[in-house]
Parts: sequence; C-alpha cells; structure tokens
Amino acid sequence: MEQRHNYYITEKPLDPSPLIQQVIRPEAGAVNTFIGTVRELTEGKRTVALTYEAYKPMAEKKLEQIVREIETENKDSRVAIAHRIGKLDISDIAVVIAVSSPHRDASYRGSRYAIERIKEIVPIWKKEHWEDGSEWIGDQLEQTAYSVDGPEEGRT
Amino acid sequence: MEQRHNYYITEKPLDPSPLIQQVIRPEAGAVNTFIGTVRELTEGKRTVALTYEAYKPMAEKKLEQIVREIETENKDSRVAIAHRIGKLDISDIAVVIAVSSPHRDASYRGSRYAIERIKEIVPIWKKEHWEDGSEWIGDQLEQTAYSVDGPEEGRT
Amino acid sequence: MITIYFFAGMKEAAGTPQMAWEIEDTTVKDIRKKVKETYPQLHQAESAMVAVNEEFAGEGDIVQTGDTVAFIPPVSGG
Amino acid sequence: MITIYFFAGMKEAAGTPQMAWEIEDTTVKDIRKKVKETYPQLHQAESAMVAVNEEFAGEGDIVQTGDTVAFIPPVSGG
Repeated sequence: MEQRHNYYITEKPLDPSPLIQQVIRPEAGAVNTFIGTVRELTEGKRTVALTYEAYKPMAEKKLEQIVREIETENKDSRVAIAHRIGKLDISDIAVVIAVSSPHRDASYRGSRYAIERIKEIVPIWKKEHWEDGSEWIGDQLEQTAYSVDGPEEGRT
Repeated sequence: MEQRHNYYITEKPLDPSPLIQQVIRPEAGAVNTFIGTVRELTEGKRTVALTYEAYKPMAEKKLEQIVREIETENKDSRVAIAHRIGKLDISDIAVVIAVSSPHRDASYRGSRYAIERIKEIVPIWKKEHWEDGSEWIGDQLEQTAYSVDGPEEGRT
Repeated sequence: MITIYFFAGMKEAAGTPQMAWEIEDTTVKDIRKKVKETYPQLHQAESAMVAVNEEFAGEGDIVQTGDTVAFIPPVSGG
Repeated sequence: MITIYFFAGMKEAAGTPQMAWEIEDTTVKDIRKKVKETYPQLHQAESAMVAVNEEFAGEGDIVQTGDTVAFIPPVSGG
C-alpha cells in the first residue's frame, strides 16, 4: 500500500524504477534522480553496515512537506521520495529522490534541494557499524566540499 | 551485447535500472541520474512524436569521451550513458545518464556536465513531429532558463 | 498523560524508547526539564529539538494531555 | 575515394545519405567546396562542422583516400 504514495518510509529494499515512473509524464522532458547508497569508506574508516531509524509518522510528514515545497517553488515539477530504514548493507539504496520538470534545470535544482532538506529536517538517524564498534551519527550536512582543509574561516 | 558497455546508442527502449546498477559500488555513496523524456509541449506546440538520428560510431566515441572527461575530473566518479535513436513517443526515455561518486556534490556536477556536453558534441539530431508537419531541430542548448524574456543583450 | 519519545542515541542512553508523564498541561521547556531530571545521563535532552504531535515546537509551546512529544537529536538520514 | 556522409536535415536536402569523391587527397575546406558545388541546395554545407574519421576536423586538415568525412549540423540530442 505505502508504495502508492509519492513519499514514504519503508523497511523493504528500494527500487528507483517505480519512483521514476511516478514522476514521468507528458509535460516533463527531464527527470533528475538522486540515489543515496551505503558507502563502505567514510574518512578512511570501513563501514560494514548501517542501521537507519525513523520517527516514521513525522518523517513521512516532513517528506510530504519537502515534496510540497518543491512543487510550490516549481509549479511544473513533480516529486517522489522514499527512504529505507532498518539494517542496510554496503551499496544498498538508502534514499531515492525523483524530480520531473519540463526543463532539466528545475529537475536538478529540485533534486538537490530535496536531499539537502532531508538531511536537515527529516527525523531519520543512522548508526554506523564498524568491525570494532558502532555509533549513532549526528548532523552530517555536507555544507561544503572542502570541509577538511577548505578556505573558510570560523568553521568548527 | 551493447548493454555491456557503459556508453551506447540503441534503438531499443531505455531502462534506467541497468545503468544505475553499473555505477553503484562500495566506494560510492551517491548516484545522480538524469533521464530525458519526450515532452509533449514545447513553446506551446504539441509534439506527437520525435525521431532521433545518430552518426552512431562517432556518437559512441563522443559518449566515451564525455565519460572519460568526467572520470578524469573526478577520479572517484563512475559514469554510464545511453541514448536511444529511432522513433519515440511522448514520455519515452531518450537519454539516461548515471554518475556515481563518494559524495553527492560530484555526482550532481558530473551528471549535469554530461547532459550539457551531449547537447554540444554528440552527433545526434532530433526531428519533431507535429500534427501539421515535422522539422529537424538545430542547436537547443538551454544556456539559460530565461531564454524568452531574459535580461541578456545580444541574443539572437 | 503526555507521551515522550526518544530515538537513536537518546533511546539507547535512556534505555527506553518512551516515557509517560502524568500531567494535564505543561510546556516544551518543562518537558525538557522533566526528562533531564528523570534521565540525568540524557545529555542530549538539553540541545535536541522537540516535536509536538509530529511538528517541530518552540520552548514556550503548550503541551496538553494526549499530545505526543518527541526529542529529535540532529538527523542523519539521506 | 573519399566517402562523405550527410545526416538529419542535410540528408533530406541532399536527397542522399552519402556521396563519394574520387580523389586521392584533399582538405576539409575543399570537401566543403565540392559538396556545395554538387548540392547547391545544401546551404548547411557552409556552416556545419565536419568530422574526419569520426573526429571533428579543422578547415585545413588533410583528407586522404579511404577516409570517411561527415557533415555535422548543430546537434540536438539529449
């Protein structure tokens, strides 16, 4: 049932295809899709698995809000978002975002907005499992690609 | 056989899934996919179908060049691109681009670069079919989202 | 009664996913205080955001019996 | 012999997808001239890019027997 919505949290493996199909339509010429997968190495440390936990009813409300924000900003865009929770292995898909629009620019902008917003307001948390332990991860908004040795002053 | 490459021109319907699968790997945490579909309305005119024609051997070489350009710029990115040719109906997929990278920023940049570059150097042409005629379309690089009433001077 | 939810690291630190507070009406600020008193080890109760009935709430917001309150530490989905 | 390909609108205007030119060696510039003489209606032969052996070529580039030459009008894929 949940797959009938264009935003949902699920414990099942994610397939991008039905989300892409949901946003394809005659008015659209462009579909941008973002897929987040479980990466093995983060800052040199080897992850063996991830566990995602959600405050599900609120998380789905917040996904709905993000969809609405994008479709309000770009009246001709259509958005579908799904996030998986539970235990995920390396390369498993954690999140799928699909944004269609008449022209490609809005599809890229909408997709990028959605993933940044998910990392900001959707109550989902990940726990990284390493060979020697595990830890819940806090805010990881990649505000900049130069977070390690970038030029900005005043970073913490 | 052709689907074994990570860049190809095909007359068959395109499915994004195998291209996405081709670029997913343990080192990647992000996959950006761009899908171009046949849009029904362009500047108020109703398209009934499109025909794409390619100079196939050169088009595949140019797709390979684009893949190489992105993977050279971002050593950790992996790229797959497929373009369909022949007669396409409304909402049919014309092009699929999938770019994976450890972090999302490079996946968005690579994907956007690929579609702009395709519209610049890959010898593929489209013919629009309307109810009252048809026409081969020339350069349509959407340099700006404001091409109709934008602020630039000197546009033609 | 007000139901208060914990997630992720807070759930582990509290040793429970939820607590109940037998009170008719209060504020987000006082719920934060009550949680800190009940679970002194829950350092994140100081800084985590709070949602009332699945919507982010401010410190002064009123919370009434039947409401659900959730502590939302920094999220890390995506 | 040099084989010259036309595509899309140029193919339709020429009425053929290709022509052969019995010459040992020449330049891109002279191929352009030859095409314009052979198909006066092919206005795009003036401005279209030219590829030799599937790579974009400049006006002065040498073309030899056995090479394939293609006229590349503005592309519109994607």
